Order: sequence, then structure tokens, then C-alpha cells
Amino acid sequence: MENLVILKKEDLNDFVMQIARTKKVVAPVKKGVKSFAFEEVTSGERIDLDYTSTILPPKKYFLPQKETIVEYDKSKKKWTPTLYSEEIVLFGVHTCDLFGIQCLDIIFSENPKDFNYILRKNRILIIGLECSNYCDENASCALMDNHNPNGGYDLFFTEIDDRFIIHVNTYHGEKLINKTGLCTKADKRDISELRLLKERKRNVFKNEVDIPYAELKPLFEKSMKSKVWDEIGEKCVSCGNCTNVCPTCYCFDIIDDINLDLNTGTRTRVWDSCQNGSFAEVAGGENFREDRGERQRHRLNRKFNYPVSKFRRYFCTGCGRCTRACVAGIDLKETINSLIEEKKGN
Amino acid sequence: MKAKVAFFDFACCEGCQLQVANIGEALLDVLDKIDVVEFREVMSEKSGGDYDVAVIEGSITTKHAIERIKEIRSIAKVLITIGACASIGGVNGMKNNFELPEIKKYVYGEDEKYFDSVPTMAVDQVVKVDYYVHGCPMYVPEFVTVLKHALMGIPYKAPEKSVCTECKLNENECLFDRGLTCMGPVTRAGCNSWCINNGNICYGCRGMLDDPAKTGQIEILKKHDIPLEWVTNKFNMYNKAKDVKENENE
Amino acid sequence: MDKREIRKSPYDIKQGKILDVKQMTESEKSFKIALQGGDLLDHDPGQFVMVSIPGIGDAPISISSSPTQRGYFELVVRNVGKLTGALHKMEAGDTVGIRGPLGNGFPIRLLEGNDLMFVAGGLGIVPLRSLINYVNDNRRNFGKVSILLGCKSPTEMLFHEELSHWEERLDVNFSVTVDSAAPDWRGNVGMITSLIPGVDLDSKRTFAIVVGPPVMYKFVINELLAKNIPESQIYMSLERHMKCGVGVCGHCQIGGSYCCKDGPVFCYTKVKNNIEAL
Amino acid sequence: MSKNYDIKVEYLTRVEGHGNIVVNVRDNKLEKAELHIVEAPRLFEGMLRGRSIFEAQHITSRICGICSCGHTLASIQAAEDAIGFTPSKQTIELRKLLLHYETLDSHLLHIYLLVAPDLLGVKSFVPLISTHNKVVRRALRMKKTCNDVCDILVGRHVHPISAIIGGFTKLPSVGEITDQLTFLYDMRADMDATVELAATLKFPQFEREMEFVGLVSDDGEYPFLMGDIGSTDNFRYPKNEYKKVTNEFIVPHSSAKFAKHKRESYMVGALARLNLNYDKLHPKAKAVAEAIGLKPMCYNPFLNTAAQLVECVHALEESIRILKELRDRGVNYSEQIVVGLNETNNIEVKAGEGYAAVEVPRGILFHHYEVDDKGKIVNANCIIPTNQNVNNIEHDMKKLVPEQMEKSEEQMTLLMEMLVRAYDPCISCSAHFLDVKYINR
Ligand SMILES: Cc1cc2nc3c(=O)[nH]c(=O)nc-3n(C[C@H](O)[C@H](O)[C@H](O)COP(=O)(O)OP(=O)(O)OC[C@H]3O[C@@H](n4cnc5c(N)ncnc54)[C@H](O)[C@@H]3O)c2cc1C
Ligand code: SF4
Ligand code: SF4
Ligand code: SF4
Repeated sequence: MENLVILKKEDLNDFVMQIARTKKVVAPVKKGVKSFAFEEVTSGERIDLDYTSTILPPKKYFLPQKETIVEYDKSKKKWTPTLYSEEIVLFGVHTCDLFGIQCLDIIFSENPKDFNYILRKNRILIIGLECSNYCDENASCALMDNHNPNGGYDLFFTEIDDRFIIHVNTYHGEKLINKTGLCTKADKRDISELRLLKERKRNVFKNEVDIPYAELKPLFEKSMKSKVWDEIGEKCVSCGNCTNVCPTCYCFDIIDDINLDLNTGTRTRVWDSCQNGSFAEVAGGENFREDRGERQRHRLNRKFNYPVSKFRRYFCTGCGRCTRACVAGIDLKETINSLIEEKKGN
Repeated sequence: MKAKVAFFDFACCEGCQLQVANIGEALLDVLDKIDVVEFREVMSEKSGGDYDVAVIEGSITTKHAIERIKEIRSIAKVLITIGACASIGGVNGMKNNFELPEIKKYVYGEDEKYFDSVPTMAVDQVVKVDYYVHGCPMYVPEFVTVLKHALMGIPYKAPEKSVCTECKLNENECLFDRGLTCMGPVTRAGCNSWCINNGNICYGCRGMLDDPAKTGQIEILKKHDIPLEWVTNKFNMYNKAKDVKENENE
Repeated sequence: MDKREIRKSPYDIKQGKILDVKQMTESEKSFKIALQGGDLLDHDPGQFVMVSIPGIGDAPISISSSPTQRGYFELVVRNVGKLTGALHKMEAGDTVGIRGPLGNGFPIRLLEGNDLMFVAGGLGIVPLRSLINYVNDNRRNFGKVSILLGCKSPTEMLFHEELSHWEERLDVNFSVTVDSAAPDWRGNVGMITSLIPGVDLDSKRTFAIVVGPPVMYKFVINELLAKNIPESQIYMSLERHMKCGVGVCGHCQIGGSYCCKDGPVFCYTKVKNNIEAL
Repeated sequence: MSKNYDIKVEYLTRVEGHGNIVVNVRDNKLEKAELHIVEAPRLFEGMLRGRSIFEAQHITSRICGICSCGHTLASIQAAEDAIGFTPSKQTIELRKLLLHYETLDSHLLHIYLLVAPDLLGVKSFVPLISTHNKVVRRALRMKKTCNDVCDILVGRHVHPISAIIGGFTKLPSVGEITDQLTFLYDMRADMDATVELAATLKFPQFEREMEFVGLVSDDGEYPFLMGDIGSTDNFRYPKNEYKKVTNEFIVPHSSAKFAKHKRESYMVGALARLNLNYDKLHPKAKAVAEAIGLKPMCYNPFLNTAAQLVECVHALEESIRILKELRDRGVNYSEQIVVGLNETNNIEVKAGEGYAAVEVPRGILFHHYEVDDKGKIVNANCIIPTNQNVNNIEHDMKKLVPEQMEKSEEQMTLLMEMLVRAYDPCISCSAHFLDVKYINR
């Protein structure tokens, strides 16, 4: 195979350092005792490739928590659409998160095209990373069929023994590999080991919830009036963690900031959450999703129902973050199971 | 015309005023937009009651203070409270956990009777407040935002989200997962999860959420095996003043 | 971080110069606005714009004038908060930011050649006026036109002059009702639903266009269905919280649809099974 | 000519907290020279009872926003003493660093914003913005730097976050140490300019022989965080005998609790420290002291401000030393702790009593707790520097007023204000102060 190369593990540090010399490299590093986050690194030292999915997904680089979209000058009566961006090499992205990025790509490429997103994205080089095992019991990536890569990367690393087998997927990726000069061509043995690993994965990753992939949308369609939403609504405290950590949630608010001169300033786009109480409130006091259960129903329908009609794909990557991040212990797999149970009961 | 701004302090540690000084050279930009006409901590000038905006720090703990704040309110077009003491009562409210004569006696012995002291109240328990800057100490970026809103004459509302929201955005490992009780889930956001970013728990200094989802909160405690009193005890640290009924101190 | 200007952004804002401000009721003002350089807004009736004031933000406001009205467009704004409050403080000569027109607007081509029944509650008359005036200006292309208007009280009624003009026109069947009124009010008192049974219509060729507060829709639609108007001929304009106005930010979602992009005008058939719609 | 003064300064400005000055002179005879404290009582010690000892530093920090790091450190010291916890070396070093930051910050605030206007003959720093723009900018810049390094070290300067019983909940990364160093290096130039400016300032002439109290120690370090209680009258006590020094008492003519040791009153603060430990100052600081002619024994309380300046230089240089050592040695991150209210019993707790004596900017601060075996506070006592100084201030006034009878009432008022301000009183701290003026007087 032409597009497979090898990087020795011992050369990883060098590899990262070389790239970091000219570009910002972000990679998973440890946070606290058992959590991880994508952060800037300058060498391989802090990188932890044996990580469970990071607290925030890599979406924070594509859709920053707070980003300038327009700058204005009041006295000149002028608004200027503006983009701040930088070159980034995003290293060590799990397959579920690769899918998450692809989902965002679709949303922001719809008409009217969002050039803040598109132009920023074009400056980010993505290096994926194969998962040989589950992050933890909260993941449902096999159900969502995201435990294997479906494109969406420039380079893809698979860790085997003392080396990485790298799939070179784009010209940008190839240039990067060539620049470091640290990689060698993969041989037959590498290829067969890669195949073996994929075999093994088949035994590790099994659908985590007892429902076929295609049945998920009908399940949610039929569950609009389910009691399960009331039960979840009782537990939920509307902190918005589930949406903030979700790789495919992209709701936002638009806020004006003004400088101390009270003349110039920026219009920014900041992450918002459909779980906030006033998210769907309008003047006059009407709130279209006042109930916490309704808001949770909406969140999951935006993963398992609405986008399927529109884009023929689920917007859940199966990463398990929403479950992990919920202070109140609302569990995605449990929720789906309860819906299944309820339907069985009927 | 520049707005005339006056700073007043009641029972407090004056830390929020100090936060103003900590703005640094940018303070001069602020001073470019306003006329500070009274600020006892750093200025000897007195305005003689001519000002547009009153910035209030500290809680109301004496009869004299009740009269003074009413007077300030009657002059001020706009009234801003800064810090937990003024906005929700703050740590001063902890004295409301005790019988007043008893706690006074503990601290001052037999001279207790000379003291003018009433149960601690937040400013809005006595007069109307237009803008709140929460926190102990107040979070400076929020203060600047509120000031700008006040100068532009538009309303400002602190975020309705909980501190957890910001905590997650800062990618902190949740302290509940490490066996600690954090007030984040019930506390109003806006401080950028200051304490958790620095490895401590949230103490709830910004006050309780308007709508904290009680059943859900109890669920959280159950999930982590935490007795309710741990939380109420912590909660009382900043929020006890709000127990005082209206007009109780008049 | 590198900074650059973006030439084509959905968040680009045009300068709108306020030509005239009129106090309409206690809390509503109307604004005549012209785009800078005489640019045409080029909107369809039922569309809206995002009105911007730097440092404060923006808000969706329906365009209340018909595209047949040249040189400027009109907005009617109720003072409810931050942006609307600031807008109310502005005067002729001031500049606001205009983003849009946004949304789908009413299906004019579909309405042509048919009878129309407009049902407006409260502020609902604001977007509807755009269409009514368009229809009146192209009166030949449409069949029978009736306008039903409901208000809380006579003092809250907008567009007094135009209303009496409609009342006088022979080619328009106009009726109005208020929830309550002082004794000198000579018109109807009662809910808007009470006007519908009395309208003489040919249900097969009538399109009903309904705009009003959220609570109104269910009751009005029941009355319309009782008059045998087909579901596919009932249109309404819905209001939701909106931020981006281009179908991304999520605030205005009604189930899987975006009110700002797929709407705000929806056909009843599209939303009747959407439990979040009505 | 017989001289009369009837001075009453209500709500003394440019001090922390509320105080009134009352001076009466009838026919050349001083009748009254008093400093009334009218701070609303906040009853901190009372509130502490029943709370977890692990909350003590969080709560007592709120006694005063200006010296909140000092209260935090004193509280931690007393609490650890009570429950029997011994902090690590690294922890102690970091705490010293924090205390230096606070000293620097508080002294600078006092020198520039509170005292300088008096010496430059204006009412506040605001008019200085136009007349001395560079000075004001420098002051604000230095203040901001102190704030920024504190932010990096403990989350924020007002009510520090990460300094708790047991150590620190967040330890500075390598980058953060470098950042702090950079900030401090950059500050040196401004510090030089500050010293230069101070050399031109004229302080009022006045002397009164008095006792100075502060920390003393046997090592070579100018003591801020640790040591025994010492006095220029050659007394020395371990910190658990602090009451032998403070001897709080109530006097009929005034409403505040007073402190005295063996003489009628004593002084604490920068000048006391300098008089006690002059030899241990950082060489650079000593050079500054020499340059401005400050050396022990100095009996002019107005020069407390000058002593603060010397301590600023000391604190800056010592901070740099600690940071450099930390950088070279490397931070031991395994010492980072997660404690909360010790729900997980990370730190062992036993019943006991604990004491702290810490030199905060305004002088020696005592915290004293009694804790039960569950870690609940049974009793608490805090004695604040200003508490100890009020008695001394009044004695200063009594000597100063008769010496300056040629002054107009206005001049005398200003002089009295300047005297009180020289002590940098922190009245908001004064949990102990009584005020009976508003009722029954
Ligand atoms: C398609 C559409 C057309 C509209 N047309 C008109 C019109 O012609 N005239 C008119 O007066 N009003 C109209 N509105 C309502 C108007 O957008 C809101 O009153 C306005 O956004 C409030 O902004 P504010 O900054 O003044 O209020 P805020 O101070 O931000 O908030 C006040 C209240 O308004 C609600 N609100 C805030 N932002 C929005 C928003 N973007 N959309 C809806 N509600 C919001 C808040 O939930 C709150 O209850 C329309 C709304 C929509 C969605
Ligand atoms: S819904 Fe939950 S599991 Fe699915 S992608 Fe979002 S965070 Fe991950
Ligand atoms: S640490 Fe506290 S604030 Fe952060 S998520 Fe957990 S409970 Fe919320
Ligand atoms: S984290 Fe909690 S205690 Fe800390 S500043 Fe924020 S609200 Fe206050």
C-alpha cells in the first residue's frame, strides 16, 4: 500500500517537536486524575495517547467558545466581518471525534456558508488516532459505527507495538510527513499486523445497546410523548454540560462586546446550550421549551432524529461525553434503553 | 457629559474596591468615561450628594446603615451593588446563623449592648438595586461589563447558568468525581469558575441560581453519597442573609 | 492569531438610515429606514431583518411595509428590552445596522388567483401588513380579500389610518374586534375567533394567513378547519427566539425545522404533527 | 495667645475602613486626642464557631480584602498548628512568596494612592492623573503586576483561592514560574523610580520613644511568616503566649479595645520590623534604607511609610530569589492537594489549639483557634495589627499636638490625618473594635 508509512514510537517526540517549531500543535494531555484535554504541546512529553476522550471535544478549535465574527466602529457607522484564525495541527483525534468534526463541517457548509468556520477549518490539519479498545463503559461508538475511521483526517495513526502505522490521506498530510523526514514506507508485515488489529477490534467493539442502528430514528420519532423525558427532566439541573461537551452540538449565542471607549467593539459568537432555561424564550414571556424534560428530548432528537431526515446521518458520535459530564448522572445508553423498554411494554 | 460616579462602603472587607484598583492602567480609560466624585478609600474629595451612579459595597448590618442606604438611593439615578456582601449578604450573613445578642456577647463580652447591630441584609432587601456585580470578591471583567451597561443605559443580567457550565468549558475535572462537595451546580455563573480553575471547590459566593432544579440537585447528592447538610451548611456561608424577611429590621 | 476581513459573511451588516420615527402606541414606534446608497432591501412580504445597534446586539424585526413601497422600508417595534429599548431612543438621522432580509416570506405565487383571509392578532398585524399592502397594490391578481383583526384594546391598535382606509375600500372585507374597550368603542368586543364564523367564503379557493401571539393559533385554526378550509391552505408566521437568522444557532428550532430559515411562514400541514410548533 | 482646636474628622478617608479623629484643645490644654473606630461590627470570631476548620482561611480572608493573603496565611498557620499538620518545605517557600506579594502590593497601594497625595498636597490620586500622569501610571502598573503575579500563584490577590490547609490546590507550572519572574524583573525599573521619588518626599518631623513589637527569629531571614514574638524592649515570647503582649483592655475614654505590653503602648508594622530586624534586610533594601537615611532605632512614626518602601524592595528581591530557586529545583507537583472541606479525610485531624503570628503589611497578626476532634471550630480569636496600633496612635497624638500648637486648625487636622494614615490602619480588619458613639453618648 502506497499511502502507509511507519513512525517509530521513539521518534514521536522528535516528530512533534519538529512540527511545533512552525505550527501550533495540540494534543491530548492529562488533566486532573483521570481526565484529559486537548492542549498546546511543544514536544511529545506531555502527550498521552492512551487517553479516554477529552473533557471538551476538538470542536473548540473549529468553533471557539468565543469568537469574533464582526468588528464595529460606532462613530464611523461601520461593521466589518472578521476572522481570527491560526494554523493548527490537531494530533491524536479518536475516530468518534473525527466524525464529530465531519458533522460540524456539514452544518457550517450549508447555505449561507459560514466562512468563519470554513476558513478556520482549512487551516487545521487533523491527525487521527486508532482506538484499539473502549475509552470506558460510557462510550457507545460501536452502536453509532464510529469505532473505525470514516475519513475526515489528513493523517491517521495506528499504534502497533513499537511503532505507528500512518495512513496518509491528503496531500497536506503527505507534505507534513515528508518535512519531518522521520517516516519510512510500510512493508508487508506492517500491513498484515494492521489487518490483524482490525480483526481484533471486531471482537472488542460490540453494539452497546440492544437496538439496530437503523431503528434508532424510528425509536425517537415514536417517543416524542414518552414518560422517559419526564423522568430525565426531574433529574436534570440544566447545567448544559451535556451540550458543551458534545462534539456535534453547535448552538450559539451572538453577543456584542464594547470597548471602554464605548465606541469600538466586537460582535462575538459564544457557545450556548439548548438546556438553558431561557434558550427558547421570546419577548412576551412565552417559553417554547420551558420544561427540562422537553429540553432533553430536544437535545437527543437533534442527535438521533432531526439530522437523519436532513443529512441522512446521526449526529451522535457515541463518544459518551454527555454521560461522563452529567453531574446528575443522566446516562445516554440508559435513556435509549428506557425508551426501548417503554416501547416493548406498549 | 461624564457620569458622576460615587463609591460607598458598608460592612465588608473592601476587597471589591481593591479589585477596582487592580484593573491597572486600564483604570485610566475607565476614569476617562466617568467622574469619580466620591471614593472614601482612596479619595478625600466629597461630592456633597451630587452624583448619577452609586456603587455600593458591603451589607447592611446596622440601623444607621439602613438610613444611609435609603438616603443614597433617594439621590442615585442608578444603583449598582458590587460583591457578595452587597448583592446577596455574603459572609456577613453567617452571623444570622446565631442569635444576635449571643454572638455579640461572644465577641464583645458585656459591652455587647452598646452595639448597633441588626441581622445582616443584602442591599436589595432594603432598597431597589439596578445592577448587580456578584462574587466574593467581585469578578473584575463582570464589573467592567456592568459599568459599561450602566453607562449605555441598557439592562444587564448575570448569567442564569450554573458555575458547572463555566467549569466544564474550562475543562476542569469535576470535584464531585473526586469525592468533594462543590457548590458549582447551584451557584450562578459569571466568575468563569474561578475557584475550580485554581483547584479549589466553589463556595457559592455568587449566590444561588434563580431556578436551581431542586429534585435534580438532591439526585446529585444521592449519586455521590453526600449528606444534604454538608451542602446547606456551605450554602449558608454566603446566602444566609436572604432568610431575613422584608421589613424585619425596620 | 491572524486577523482577516471576510468578504462574504452571513453576519455582514448594511447601514440603515432612519428617515422617520413615529410613536404609534404607548409602547410601539414605527421606523422608516433606507439602506445606505439607496440600495434596495428587496424583500418578500413576511420576511424579517436583524436590526443591529453596535455594543447592544441585534434583534429580528418583521418588515411591515410592502416591497411595492419603494425608497424605504418600515419596521414597527415594541419596546421590551435591551435592543428594542435602545432603538426607541433613536431618532431620524441615526444609523442602525440591517442584516437581511431573512426567512422565507409568504408564498405569494401560491396565493395569486385565490381568495385570501388574513387573521391578525395583536402585533401579528405588523408582518401581515406587508402582505396586505402588497395584495392591495396588486389587487387584480387576487380574489376576495377579507381582513380580521383582533387587539387587546382600541388603544393598542396599530396603523389607524390604514385600517380606516381598508375599512372604506370596497374590495376588502375588514372587521376588527377588541378584548375589552371603553364605552365609546362602537365596534366588536370579543376574541378574534368570534369573527371567523361570520365570514362568507368559498373554502376551496380560500387561503387563510394567520399571524398572532403563540396562544392564538390553536383556536383560530380550529375555527378555520370548521369552515372547511383545507389544511394545506392555512399559512401562519411563527415567532421564536432568534440569534443568527440563518438556520444554525439553534434558538428558533421547532422540532427539526428552523423558524428563521424554513420559516417564519409555515403551512399548517408542515407543522401540525410537530408537537413543538403550536 | 491661647490656642483652641476642635478637630473632628468623620469618616477618615484614604484608610481601609471607617474611623473618626477627635482632638480637643482648650486654652492650650489638650483635652482629648482620640481615634474612634466606627466600622460596622462584623463579628467574625463569633461566626466561625461550629464551622469546619477547613473553612477558616476562606472565611477569615474576608475580614479584610487588602490583607486577605495575610489573614489566609495566619489562619492556615493556626489551623495546621491546631490539627497537628506540618507543611512541607516547598509549601512554606510558596507561602513566603505569597506573603511577599501581599507586602509589596499593600505597601505600594499605601505609598502611592493613600500617602503620596498628602505629601504632594492634593486630596487624592485623581488630580495627580493630570499633574503627575507618569507617577500614576507607574503606580497602577506596579499594582497590576502585584495582582497579576498573585493571580498566577493563588488564583487571585483578593481572597486567594489555592492556598489552603495542607498546602496548595494548584502549583505553578514551569511556564507560570517564568511568567512571574518576567513580571518581577520588569518591575525593578519601576521600583527604582519609586525609590527615587520617595527620596524627594518630605515627612513631618516628630519623635516619640516607644516600644516596637514584631516577629524575631534566629535564622538569617527577615521574618515575615515564622518566628517568635519579639520587642525592642528585649522581650521574647513563643507565639502561643501572644496574649502576654497584646493584653487587650478597655479604657473609659475610648470605645476601642486597646493593646499594651509593658509600656503605655507599642507599635507594630513596617517600622517595627525594620527596627527589630534591620540587619537581615536584603542588601538592596538595606542600601535603599541607607540612601534615605532610615536606620534603627527610628522613632518617627511618619517614617513608617519609608520603612514600607524599604520592605517593598526587600519583598521584590526575595520573591525573585524564591522563584529562581523554585525554577532551578523544580516544583514537586505530587504535593498538589485536593481537599475541599476534607470530606475525604485527606488530612488527619485531631482536637487541639493552634496559634499563628504572621507579619502582614500593617504589623503582626495573631490567629488562635480551638478545634474539636471532628475538625469543628470551638473558639476563635484574631488580633489585628491596627488593633494594637490605635493605642499608640493616640499616644502619638498626645505628644504631637502640644508640639505643633503654632499650626492652624486646618493644618493640624491634616497633620492628624497624616499621622493616622502613616500607620496604614486597616479598620475594616478590626473585628474587635467597639463603637459606642452612635448609641448613648
Ligand atoms: C421573526 C420575528 C419577527 C419579529 N418581528 C417583530 C416586530 O416586527 N416588532 C417587534 O417589536 N418585535 C418583533 N419581534 C420580537 C423581537 O425580536 C423581540 O422583541 C426582540 O428580539 C427583543 O430584543 P431586546 O434586545 O429588546 O430584548 P431583550 O432585552 O434581549 O429581552 C427581552 C425579552 O425578549 C426576548 N428576546 C430576546 N431576544 C429575542 C429574539 N432574538 N427573538 C425573540 N425574542 C427575544 C427575551 O427572551 C426576553 O423575554 C420579532 C421576532 C421574530 C422572531
Ligand atoms: S450525544 Fe453524547 S455520546 Fe453522542 S456525541 Fe454527543 S456527547 Fe457524545
Ligand atoms: S467541579 Fe464543581 S463547578 Fe465544576 S462541574 Fe464539578 S460540581 Fe460543577
Ligand atoms: S467558583 Fe464559586 S466561590 Fe469561586 S468565585 Fe465562582 S461562584 Fe465564587
